[in-house]
Amino acid sequence: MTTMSDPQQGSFRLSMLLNDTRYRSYTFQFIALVLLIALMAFLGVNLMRNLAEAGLNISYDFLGVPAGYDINQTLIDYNSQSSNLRAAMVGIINTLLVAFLACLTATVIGVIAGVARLSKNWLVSKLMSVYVEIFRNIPVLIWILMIYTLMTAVLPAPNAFRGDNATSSMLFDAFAFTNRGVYIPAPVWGPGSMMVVATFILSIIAVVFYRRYAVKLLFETGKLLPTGWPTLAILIVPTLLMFFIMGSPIGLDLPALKGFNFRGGIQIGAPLIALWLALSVYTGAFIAENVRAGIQAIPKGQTEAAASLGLRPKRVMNLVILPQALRVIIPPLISQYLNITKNSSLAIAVGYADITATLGGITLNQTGRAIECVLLLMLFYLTISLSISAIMNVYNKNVSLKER
Amino acid sequence: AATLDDVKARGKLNCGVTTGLVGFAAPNANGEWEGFDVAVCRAVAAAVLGDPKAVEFVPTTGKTRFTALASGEIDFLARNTTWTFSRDVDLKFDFIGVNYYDGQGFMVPKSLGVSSAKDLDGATVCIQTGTTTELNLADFFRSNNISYEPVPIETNAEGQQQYLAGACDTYTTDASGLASTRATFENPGDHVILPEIISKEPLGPLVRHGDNDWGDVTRWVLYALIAAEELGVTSANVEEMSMNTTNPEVARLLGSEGTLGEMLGLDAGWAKNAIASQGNYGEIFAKNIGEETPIGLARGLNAQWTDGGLMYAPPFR
Amino acid sequence: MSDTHAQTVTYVRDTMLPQAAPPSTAQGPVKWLRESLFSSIPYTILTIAALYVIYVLLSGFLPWLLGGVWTTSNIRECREVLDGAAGGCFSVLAERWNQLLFGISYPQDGYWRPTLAFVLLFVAVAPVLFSNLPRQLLIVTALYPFIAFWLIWGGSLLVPVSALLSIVIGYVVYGKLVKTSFAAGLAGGVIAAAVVWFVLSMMTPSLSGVLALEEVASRNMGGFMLNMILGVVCVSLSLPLGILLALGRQSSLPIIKMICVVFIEFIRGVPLITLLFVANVVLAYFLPPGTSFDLILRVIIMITMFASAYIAEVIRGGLAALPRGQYEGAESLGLDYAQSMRLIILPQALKISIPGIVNVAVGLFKDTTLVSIISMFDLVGMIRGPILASTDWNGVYWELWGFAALLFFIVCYGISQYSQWLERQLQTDHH
Amino acid sequence: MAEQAKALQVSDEVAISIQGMNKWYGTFHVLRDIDLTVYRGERIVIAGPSGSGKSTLIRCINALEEHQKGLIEVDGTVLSSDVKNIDKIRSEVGMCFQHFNLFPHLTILENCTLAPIWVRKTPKKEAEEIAMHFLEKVKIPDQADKYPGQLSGGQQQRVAIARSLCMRPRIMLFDEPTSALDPEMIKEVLDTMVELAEEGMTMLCVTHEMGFARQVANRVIFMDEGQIVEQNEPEEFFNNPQSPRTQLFLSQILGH
Amino acid sequence: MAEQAKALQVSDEVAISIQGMNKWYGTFHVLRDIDLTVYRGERIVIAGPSGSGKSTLIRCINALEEHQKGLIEVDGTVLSSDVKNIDKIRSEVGMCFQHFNLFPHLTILENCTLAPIWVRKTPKKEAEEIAMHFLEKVKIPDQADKYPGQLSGGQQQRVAIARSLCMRPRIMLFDEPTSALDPEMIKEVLDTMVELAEEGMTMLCVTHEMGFARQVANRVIFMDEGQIVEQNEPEEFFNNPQSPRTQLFLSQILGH
Ligand SMILES: Nc1ncnc2c1ncn2[C@@H]1O[C@H](COP(=O)(O)OP(=O)(O)OP(=O)(O)O)[C@@H](O)[C@H]1O
Ligand SMILES: Nc1ncnc2c1ncn2[C@@H]1O[C@H](COP(=O)(O)OP(=O)(O)OP(=O)(O)O)[C@@H](O)[C@H]1O
Ligand SMILES: NC(=O)CC[C@H](N)C(=O)O
Ligand SMILES: [Mg+2]
Ligand SMILES: [Mg+2]
Repeated sequence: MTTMSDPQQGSFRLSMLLNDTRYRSYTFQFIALVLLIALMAFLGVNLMRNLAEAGLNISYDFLGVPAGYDINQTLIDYNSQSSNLRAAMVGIINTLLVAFLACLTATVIGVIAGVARLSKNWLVSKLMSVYVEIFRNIPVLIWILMIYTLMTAVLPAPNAFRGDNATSSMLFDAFAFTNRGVYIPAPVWGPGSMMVVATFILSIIAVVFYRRYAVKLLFETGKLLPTGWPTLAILIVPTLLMFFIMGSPIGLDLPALKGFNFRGGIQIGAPLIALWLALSVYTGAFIAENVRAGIQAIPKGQTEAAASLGLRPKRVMNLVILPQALRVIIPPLISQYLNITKNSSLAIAVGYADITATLGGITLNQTGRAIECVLLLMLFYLTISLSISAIMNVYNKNVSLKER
Repeated sequence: AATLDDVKARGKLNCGVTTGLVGFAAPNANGEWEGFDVAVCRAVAAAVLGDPKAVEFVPTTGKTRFTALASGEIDFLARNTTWTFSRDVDLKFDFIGVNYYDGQGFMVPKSLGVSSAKDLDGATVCIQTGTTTELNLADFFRSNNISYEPVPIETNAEGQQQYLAGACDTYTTDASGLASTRATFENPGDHVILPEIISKEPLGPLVRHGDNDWGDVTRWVLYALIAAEELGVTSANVEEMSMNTTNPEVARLLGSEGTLGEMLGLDAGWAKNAIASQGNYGEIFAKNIGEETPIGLARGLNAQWTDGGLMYAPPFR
Repeated sequence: MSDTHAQTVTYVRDTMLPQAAPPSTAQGPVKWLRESLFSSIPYTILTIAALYVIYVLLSGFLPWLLGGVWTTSNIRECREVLDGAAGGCFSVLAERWNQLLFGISYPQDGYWRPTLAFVLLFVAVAPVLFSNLPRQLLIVTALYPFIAFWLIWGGSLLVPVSALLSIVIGYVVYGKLVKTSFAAGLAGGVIAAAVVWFVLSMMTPSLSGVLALEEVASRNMGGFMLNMILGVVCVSLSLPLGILLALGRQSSLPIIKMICVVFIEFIRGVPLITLLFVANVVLAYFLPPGTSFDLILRVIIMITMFASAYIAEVIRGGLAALPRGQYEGAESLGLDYAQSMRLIILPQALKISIPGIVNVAVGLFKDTTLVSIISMFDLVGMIRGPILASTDWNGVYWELWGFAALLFFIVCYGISQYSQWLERQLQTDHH
Repeated sequence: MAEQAKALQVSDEVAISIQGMNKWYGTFHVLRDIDLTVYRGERIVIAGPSGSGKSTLIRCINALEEHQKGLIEVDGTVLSSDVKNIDKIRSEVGMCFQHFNLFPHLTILENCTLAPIWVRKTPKKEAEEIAMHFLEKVKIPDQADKYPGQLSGGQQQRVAIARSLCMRPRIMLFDEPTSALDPEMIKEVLDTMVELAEEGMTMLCVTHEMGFARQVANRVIFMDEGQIVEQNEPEEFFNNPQSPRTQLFLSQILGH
Repeated sequence: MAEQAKALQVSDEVAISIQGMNKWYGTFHVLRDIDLTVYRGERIVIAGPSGSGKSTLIRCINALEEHQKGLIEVDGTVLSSDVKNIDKIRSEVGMCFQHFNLFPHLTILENCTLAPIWVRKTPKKEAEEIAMHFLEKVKIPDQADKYPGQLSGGQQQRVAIARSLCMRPRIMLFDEPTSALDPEMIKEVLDTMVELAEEGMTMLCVTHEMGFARQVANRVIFMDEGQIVEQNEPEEFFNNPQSPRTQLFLSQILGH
């Protein structure tokens, strides 16, 4: 393609850099680029000089060196002789763990609260508004600290369970709520337990197929099978049968007070619970708002049209309102998930060993590798948030309503 | 990078202390900082600026203290910090001396019935992160082949809270820290400090590596305080001693003879000011953490070498 | 009664019926109760459950609140007074009131200064928030930063006055030159302001005693005041930055666009905490050796960057909502880029964006509590640190946390109510 | 065509019977003592000024609104708060809204088969055949796989009509089905409705299209202030209105 | 009146000269070898089917779009990529859009004074006088302090015309100025344009209002597929179109 032919072509004057639309965009960009490079150079040179002056250097060798500290809640093998890299891995997994748990519960809380806020029951809807307003208008850090205080200052210490005149007792002899965390029974996998698990997984698959089949049957013959109780039955009966056939291979490891602490079972530490609960209720309040807005964004006419076709309220919800509302709800929901992940970095306030607390906290401190640690930390969060927004873009492309 | 000049120009010394450890550094009800570490800061300010009140106290946690010093936010860190190889060499700091020889201990409630740290198998331990004690703890339990659960905390205040609430069975830090923490309890008698001392913790003030002039100033202020005790100079008699002393070392120290102050880039009365405002090492110890105080620490290793302790100031000559 | 039939359909009403009162089941409290609380069995169960929840919450909360003790000087006395009865030790609030609001090291006889600045804040933001107030009040808004700076940080009044003077002169010069070219105006204005500032700052030290308040260093700011300062300063600073970023991101120049996109996405991708770590531990490495900002300044820089990225996204939404015709209309009249942005596009885009900006501001204000994690003594830091650590008040959690929560709730709820009001306002007044 | 529609037989069988029906919104008395009997095959146009309660009346008939007093009987079923009855009535009565209210997330075909499948339990295949049948009737079978957002207003309204018809209702209610449309599209929709009328569907239609009323209605009902003020055959109604209100209303509408 | 407008003298001076102009959108060739000379005082109507490039042509003249080949000369200034030239041309050429594009946050008066003040550097007072003058001309001086949102479409379009006139352009471009308006309002706007024409303003107007073309234009240009297919005097053009495309187009438009 030719450029705009104009008579002055060839006779290039300096003023054209500013006045000619062809060049001036390059001029501005060039200036911006130069400024950017200058800034980078300035920061870089300073960094070099400062490091040289302090006799430091940038090196990631510390990642391979034993970390030297212990972490209380780890999902992978870790001890004080493991490397700093391993400690960072523990942190990453813990971040993902708490973020995952919080996303799950926040969604549940948010959906319930959001729907309840639209309830015709005045009391319930007012109660939910109060919940939403209170929780989203108070900083999440205060919530985390409050719930943590609630855990540590109000729940009994393990030794309150001790002795003949114990002031606290376990729930069903299986659950213990202490100020160090909550202890729940852990499953013990005996021989043959794999069969039971496999049966259970198969039942889940069967349920999915059953439900699909029900819809298919409806489509083909117009017969509507019940889905409620068969689902339950398929889930429970075969697994239970298999459990007894195999001779009860799965036992429970109940927590019991031994020495200073409860032993056995699964321990969910107080910091994890505080963080998890606080993030859930805080973000739940935001999600409730998103859910409410999403449902309200669907015009009343949709409900009326569906109702006047004879669809029952439950079907109206499932077939007409929800599919539309979800398109509105899911994008903000995903950015709430992102917020949860980012806010989980407040773990550091309660001593939960997430990535900020291990890599950005203890490792940074014990090794003094501030720049390296902060850089790695940012890289981690950036990776997560970029992947989530990539997913979101794909979703948005796929669900956008077809328009003329 | 001449910290001394900066401090003089600014007219204030920026001194890093803990966020609150009674007896070592804590604000009183009026918001004024007091304590053993605080006194060292004030002595440096008195020596350099002639005014013990010309100090900005910057509260730091175990984690933030080193970055505060490295970034220049503070000129001087007096925060019961242990002198270790890696801090000196790898983190590029200079410890100017030791003002308290300490070791790491454990505190447990009496009711727990524990009498030795080796009985702590399976215990939950409150531990300040970013400290040497965190690393020692891991080593101690590993070498004794027993297990524990760490509860990481940021500040002594939090540790105290958790410990009292029973969220941890035992609290471990420098023995001096334990004593001072216990002193603030409602019933200090219900808690015991276990006999094992699991590490050496020589606590001392530190400055950035590389500024030797500033390092010298602060180092010799600290030694002046120690030497003063050895030489019998106290806040009460310092004025008089500087006038008429027969001991030439005292005269050099207090600036009535020689040019030690000038060599440091300070005025002649530098040490006199420091001692006059804060007292000598012994006075400072007694006033803040000594046996007369609720904290009640004995001099022990921190006695003068003449009394069988480790406090030993090089000669002022 | 009509006797309509297919064959004889004609019907004419000769007397109109008057309005009648509805049956009692269709009106009044009975209907309300029936419809909103007990319309069906599950609803009734829900209602009862909700009532129970309310009862449980109130029965725990009210005695604590009403039976509280306000006048003891430490927790032991308080417990003695309470003697096992339910009640809170609110005396901690009374006793530490000033520390909670102003931190530990703000001069005690100067508390009126931030208080006054706080009160003036309302006067200053009112004309921005409510467009029906007299426009003259905007002068107060323009002067506010200088007054507030002087009140809070102290020092001679001449410092803010000369800053104000140089900005005014710079603006006058800009106004003169901008008609010829925006770039010339901007450059001229900045240079003039700098010259005036330089000249005046040569003179002010000699007059430092004039109208001076006691100087207070930034690091002595604390308590809720610190949260307010950080919130207000960072939001106001991040607005212009956010506008620039948004314009940059909308720009057709690929390099400028890319720079803005990378900046915005980077900032939005990392938690504020890591940025605060940067402020706290690594920023100093990137500054020329020897410069030492104090921590507050570094924190303000990072929070401002953080907020501006979010505000940029809000404003970008506002820009995108404007029809293309507005740009073309401006262009066809011969306005250049700077003029059309300033006169046509931004006034409209910003107006649409206000609710979003307010939401960012609320979020940011809540996030100022994060500075307590890098051991600054804001309200949360005060509580976690000095107050809970003190022997006097060790163990009074709920009163303190409740107080902090209440303060934040009042401010944030107030602002979000405002933003909802504004949204309704904007919805109704598209002419 | 008009003549043909008019000539259709109206049976004696009662399709809808409303007796002494009253409705309040809060304390506002919207519908006052409505008595109305609609016979099978009748085509009734309801007219009246804005706010006179036309929509409310129609919506009460298929229980989108609750009435507080009086009796509504549709096809022999009395409308009570019993869910079964409501379901029965709704499957007898189709409704067409001013704003179409198509489901934007479903294709045209899915819009039309949704209710037959889930309510009538018609096998999908069959439902689709029926749907295509009615889509052909409203002349847009080729749009079956598009989404509502991709159609013009007139096409959307015709889909809405087809959607109702797929439930094979015996009575159709229309609430101003053309008032949201551009003039060209109005014709498309009215044509469809005329065809329906010709097939003998019982219809209640709120509309201001007087041409339509003249052409197909066998009764015009005029409402004001929540009451039926006048009803008559279209010719009579337009040429010889009795009540002064009707006269005023007609003068405004026709003069326009 | 029409006769009067037509009778106006067309000078020999060239106002706009376009030679061999081509434009592409990406690879799509929108304008192909356009040659057009407009004399001062001429009133040209551009017609053609949708997508034929009429808007694009007009927008190229005041550089809202860039052309890639050929020469455009307005009032002796060659349109190049030089910002100075573009500014000069834009201040000579006024433009009126289909959707008015008034600035909703400014009053009518401010809309009109904005460009004179900021571009022409006219003192505010003077600018306001000029503005009022032109607002009187378009017959809405009393609306000066209202906001655009408070005016009807026809009034808005007249304000848009006044706004352009305030820059005292020597040439006015109109891009379908009446097609977003209700029929009653079209007349208001056309009247204003006729008046302008009577005063001898050089005008290029994209419109399908053939009445307007007949009344005021002294040349009608027909475009199709980015090319000028036919141009002629209005009488000839309408009564005796030459090209088959024009014939087809006219038959559609006039038959409508
Ligand atoms: N949900 C509601 N709550 C309170 N009042 C209502 C409600 N819906 C309608 N109304 C009132 O009831 C009256 C009758 O409304 P309706 O919609 O039936 O009138 P209409 O005759 O259909 O008018 P239009 O021709 O404007 O559609 C109106 O005055 C209206 O304001
Ligand atoms: N920004 C653009 N990018 C790509 N193609 C475009 C763009 N703008 C217009 N077009 C295409 O250029 C062609 C000419 O457009 P133009 O708007 O000039 O037509 P027009 O004659 O004004 O039609 P109408 O009467 O519909 O306004 C059309 O096919 C259009 O699709
Ligand atoms: N407890 C402390 O704050 C200090 C611990 C230890 N002395 C250290 O320097 O790491
Ligand atoms: Mg209606
Ligand atoms: Mg066009």
